[in-house]
Amino acid sequence: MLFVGGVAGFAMRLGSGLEDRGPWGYYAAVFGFLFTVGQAAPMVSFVPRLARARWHGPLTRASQVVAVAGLLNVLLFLPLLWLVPSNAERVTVWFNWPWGAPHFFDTIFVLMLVVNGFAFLWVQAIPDLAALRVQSGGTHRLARLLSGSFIGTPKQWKVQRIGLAVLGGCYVMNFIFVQSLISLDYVMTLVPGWKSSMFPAFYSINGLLAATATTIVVLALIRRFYGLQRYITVDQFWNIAKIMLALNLAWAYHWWADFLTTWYGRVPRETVVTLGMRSFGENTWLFVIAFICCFVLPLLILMWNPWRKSVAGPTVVAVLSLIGIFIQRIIDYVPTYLVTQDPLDHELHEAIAIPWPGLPDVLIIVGGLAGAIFLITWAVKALGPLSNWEMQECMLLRRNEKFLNAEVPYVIKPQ
Amino acid sequence: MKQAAEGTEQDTSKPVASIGRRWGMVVDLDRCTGCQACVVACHAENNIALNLEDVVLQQRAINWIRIERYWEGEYPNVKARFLPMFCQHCNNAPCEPVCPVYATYHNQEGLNVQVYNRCIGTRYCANNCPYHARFFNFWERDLDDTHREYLNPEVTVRTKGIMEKCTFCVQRIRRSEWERRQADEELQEGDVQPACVQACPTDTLVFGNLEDENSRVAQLAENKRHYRVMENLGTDTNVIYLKKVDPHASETAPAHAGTAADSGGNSA
Amino acid sequence: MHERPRLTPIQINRDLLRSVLETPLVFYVLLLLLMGLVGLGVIAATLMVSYGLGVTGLNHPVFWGFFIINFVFWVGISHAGTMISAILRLSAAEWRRPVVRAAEVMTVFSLLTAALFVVLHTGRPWRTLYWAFPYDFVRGIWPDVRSPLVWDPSAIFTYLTGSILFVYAALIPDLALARDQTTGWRRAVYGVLCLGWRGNARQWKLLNATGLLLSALILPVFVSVHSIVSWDFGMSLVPGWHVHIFAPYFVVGAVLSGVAAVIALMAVMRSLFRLHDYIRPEHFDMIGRLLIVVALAWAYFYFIDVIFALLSNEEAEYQVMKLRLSPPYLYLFLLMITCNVFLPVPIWMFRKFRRNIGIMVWTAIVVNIGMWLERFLIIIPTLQRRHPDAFAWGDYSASLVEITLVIFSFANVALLLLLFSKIFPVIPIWEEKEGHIWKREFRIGKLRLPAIVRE
Amino acid sequence: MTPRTLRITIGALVVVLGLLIIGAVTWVTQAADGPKQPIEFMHTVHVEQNDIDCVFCHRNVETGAEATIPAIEQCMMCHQIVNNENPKVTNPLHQAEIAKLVAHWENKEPIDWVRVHVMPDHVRFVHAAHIKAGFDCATCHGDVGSMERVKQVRSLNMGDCVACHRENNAPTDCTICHR
Repeated sequence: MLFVGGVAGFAMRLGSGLEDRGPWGYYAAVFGFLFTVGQAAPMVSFVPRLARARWHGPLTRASQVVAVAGLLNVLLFLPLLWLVPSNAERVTVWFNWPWGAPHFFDTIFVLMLVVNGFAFLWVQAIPDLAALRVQSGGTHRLARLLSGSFIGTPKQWKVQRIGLAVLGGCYVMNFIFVQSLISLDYVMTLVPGWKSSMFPAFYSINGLLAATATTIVVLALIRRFYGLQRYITVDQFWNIAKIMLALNLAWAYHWWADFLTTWYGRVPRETVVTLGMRSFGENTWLFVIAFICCFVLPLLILMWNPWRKSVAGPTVVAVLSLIGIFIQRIIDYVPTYLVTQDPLDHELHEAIAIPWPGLPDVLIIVGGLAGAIFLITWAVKALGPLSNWEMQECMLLRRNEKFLNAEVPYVIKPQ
Repeated sequence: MKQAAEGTEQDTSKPVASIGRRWGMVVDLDRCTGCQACVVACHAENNIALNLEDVVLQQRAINWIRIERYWEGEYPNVKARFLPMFCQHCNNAPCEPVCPVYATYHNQEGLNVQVYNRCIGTRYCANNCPYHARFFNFWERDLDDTHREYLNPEVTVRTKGIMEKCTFCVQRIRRSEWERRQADEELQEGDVQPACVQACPTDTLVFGNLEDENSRVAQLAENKRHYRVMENLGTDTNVIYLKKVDPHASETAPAHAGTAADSGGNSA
Repeated sequence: MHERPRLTPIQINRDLLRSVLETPLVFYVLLLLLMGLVGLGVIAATLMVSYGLGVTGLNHPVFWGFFIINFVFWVGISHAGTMISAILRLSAAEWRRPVVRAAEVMTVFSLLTAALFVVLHTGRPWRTLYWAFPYDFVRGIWPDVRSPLVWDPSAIFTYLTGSILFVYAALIPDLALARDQTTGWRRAVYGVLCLGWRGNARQWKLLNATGLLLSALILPVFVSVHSIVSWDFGMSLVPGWHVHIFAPYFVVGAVLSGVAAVIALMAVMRSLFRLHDYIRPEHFDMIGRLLIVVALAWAYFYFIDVIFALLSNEEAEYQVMKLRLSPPYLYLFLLMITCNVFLPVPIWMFRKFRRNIGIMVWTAIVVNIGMWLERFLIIIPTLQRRHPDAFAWGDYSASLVEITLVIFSFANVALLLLLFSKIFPVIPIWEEKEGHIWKREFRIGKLRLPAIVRE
Repeated sequence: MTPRTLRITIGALVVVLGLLIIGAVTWVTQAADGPKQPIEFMHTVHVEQNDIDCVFCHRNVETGAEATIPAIEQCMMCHQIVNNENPKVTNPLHQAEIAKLVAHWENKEPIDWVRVHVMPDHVRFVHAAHIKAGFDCATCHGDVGSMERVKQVRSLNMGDCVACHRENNAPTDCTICHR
């Protein structure tokens, strides 16, 4: 329902025309947010796997399933492309390629990322789907279709593992590439002078933070609504909370590095944008909320091991971080779209305040988010909330043994 | 120098650095002929080391004031443009906050001061000066007795390993100050003349108190031709240039020496 | 770790204390060689201090040269220690065990060398005291905390203190062991140094807590040190230096060069002290994997830096980057990017190469050459840019004095490491034993798989 | 602590203390008297006994930066009369020293006075400004009149200057002294 409302809002926005970029800011912010959130989460399943951390079993599905929201992203992204002003007479990443840049290429890359995400999810789910196929006696059509002829021979397992590794690696690089590319496109074509080389990196950090946060939230929800307390234990939350804290700190670090360079440099061109628009000045309150949500509160909460080692602590931090990132997106996109001056003038001379969202904007925000949640819920239902085979593998590789007087867990590390 | 500044602020009985004094210079490019008299005068006044051939070849020459020369137009219609360049005594100086030991700071009279005995020679200020107005003493000066006789006793002879730059002839400012004070008078307009200003035959350089509305320099600074070099960096200089009046400007090139103001990157 | 051979504790003691208790001929040869090089460096420094910085190749636009490059380089190398010991300890990576101490000690020595270069590069090194140490109560003039050059010593000294504590805390049980294995005055010295270690449960608990606490506390310092070094450049207004991305970029670069240096160090230790049972190909394998990620991250930041300079629509920054990308710097640039990414990363991708120690050492050296060049390219062409308001612009070529001092820095660190290995065991003996105890094998189906304790 | 380490520690302490004592002694003996001048000029005679004002000889002190050492001509203004043959000069020491002065005058040789108050090159001290502010010469130079041989009584290092400037609300901008 809300999603439909969102569509309506989009229609209203469309009605007001594509010529005027200004009002589209909130729409772009929603896209940016969903993009960071939805597209980044699958990375969470890849990184612990790479580091051979054996606690990630229950986590993978929760994080990868978010990738389906990418579908929505593509839909959201397409109209945005026409809003990007022409980069004629300006040097950009595209070196003035004659056709389609940046619109065409950005679409391609975003699509590629989405396809990659779906493939990642699919390859990961194959063993489970096969199990589903077997259990339902071959009647489950979707499972039959997607699992192919997987029966669990060593060779099939090997192929599946290699597939996961390759797709995961591709996904991480792909994500950072696309994320940086889009931010580059934005900073260079939309706002003259919105220039900080920290931008792409900051976007990527935002993405990683959002990814972890989303995963935690999805995990907590699954745990709550599917009654999986026995499978999703505090162990997962504890471990991922450490990563979360590290990313919160990295977020603050990147912001600080950017801020300090600008503030110390005292070049009017930069201070107007970074200090006047993004951190202080007109939009201070927004920034302060984002800062508190993404750094101050998470640090204060996750500093303490008892809170870190709980379900509630990391979940609260995750929700806070998501809110912070959303606000960050608004700060990043809304004023960008309101720039009216000549794009060939490379400097921005005064800060732009962020206006309150109108009705269409609210509808778009709510609809966009609702659409994403809807897609994710659907995918969870279709694929199952947990990755069965990984759960089993993790259990197999973990064993308690007596060591002197204590019983300690051992982790087995296969070659 | 924080304490130092505060000390002067508390000073109510007889302030030498009266509030409301900001030294500045106006350079009228329309008058500059590029004769380099200011350069010579500066060298003589401020005990600047001789830039002998080997030093110049090492690219270590020291010129507190230099005449930048730009060529304009194609042969045979070539025009030379001149721009005297020296320490701009920025109010928002990039060189000041980067010095770790407060060897360079801004004093209450708007001067960007270099304290030789405090300087340890990290050369950070020189890197950070967009005007390249700061110079480093790579060698110890080799002064024989005859040479010592030429030195201005009012000015420190810089040792190796420290930075130096234009001081707006602060020794002259101080001398005028205490000479006036001997007679219980305030400093007057025209009392202080840096060596370059004194030597300039065409009256290109005008020195004075920018805060005093009636001073010549303050009035010239309001001239509609005025601009500051690299204004976009936000350095807020105390040196103001007046653009050259060129009746043929529109016929040849749109820009002249003054373009240096527009961007940090225009090569001439 | 899978390939760890079964060794008795006595054998471990004997192997790992060998470098301390025996003095082979090669030790003296190395000692003499390195001392000779260090002596040359001292002569060069004396020359420089007595004649002034004129003896270097520095000149009017290029005020910073080899010394600052070397400073950044050594601070970068120093990041290996914390990366290896603190981060891997916190993430409980098993393969860290044999390299922890060597990396940490390298951190200390390279930081000392880096700090030395900061002092050397000043015009009046004998007056630099009031740079880092505020003592001037009489005149009321203090260091200017606004200057990044004041943040530098604070960060470096904090990091140095932390690293020394780190090394020392982890040394205590080994010193006690050395006390028990030696006689005479050496026994007395080790006895004093080991602070009365008896190895009871409480002492072990305290040691573990210290290790964890220090690891956690040193991490922010670790990040801040190279960030602050980067801010030496980032805070300036110089186009090409005033780059927002510099802080994380420098940190990643530091980790890359540091960890690569650890590879070389490991190989040297392995062959010099015959530690084949302790430093095994699998360690190189793991470091190689880590380096792939780090090198790619570095490449990412570098790409952003270049792209932004080229496309930022800003004339000055464009010029700097153009200068960097045109001959002669183009060749250095290509060499650098090859050394840092294009050559090593594909090599590290293959397990076979990762386990080949010779190849790993060469890639490590190549990476460090690349990282040195990276600093060169950041500093020199940027300063050399033709400035619109200055006649002075031109090139920079290092003088013999500078080159000598660069060689000196390498010899200095090597010499200090050699002396350290003579006095203290280079591989933490207790950590090695701990790894032995924690290891166990399990049978799953037909396979026997190694396992490790996780708390 | 083993006896061996104890011995080493005591030895080290003795060496350090000895160095400190030697340093202190040299410092004190140095400070005791000023440098020996080519002519034993006695401020005691000129200032205390004959009550000559400082400015009478150091003529520039009220108008210039330097107080200036008087030229021989100025000495000879008086000492042409009060020369070594003057019957009123009875002290043989005084006679000998005045004879040196006269010899310099006749040979047209300047006297190589040894400078007592040496400021480094990077410091500019302006006497006139301080006199104008009402300070006595003795504030910095001490009671020269009672000195057989002039010596420096105040440290006159930067801390000393700055402290005095602060006390008297004088400017403490660096450029006041350093140019």
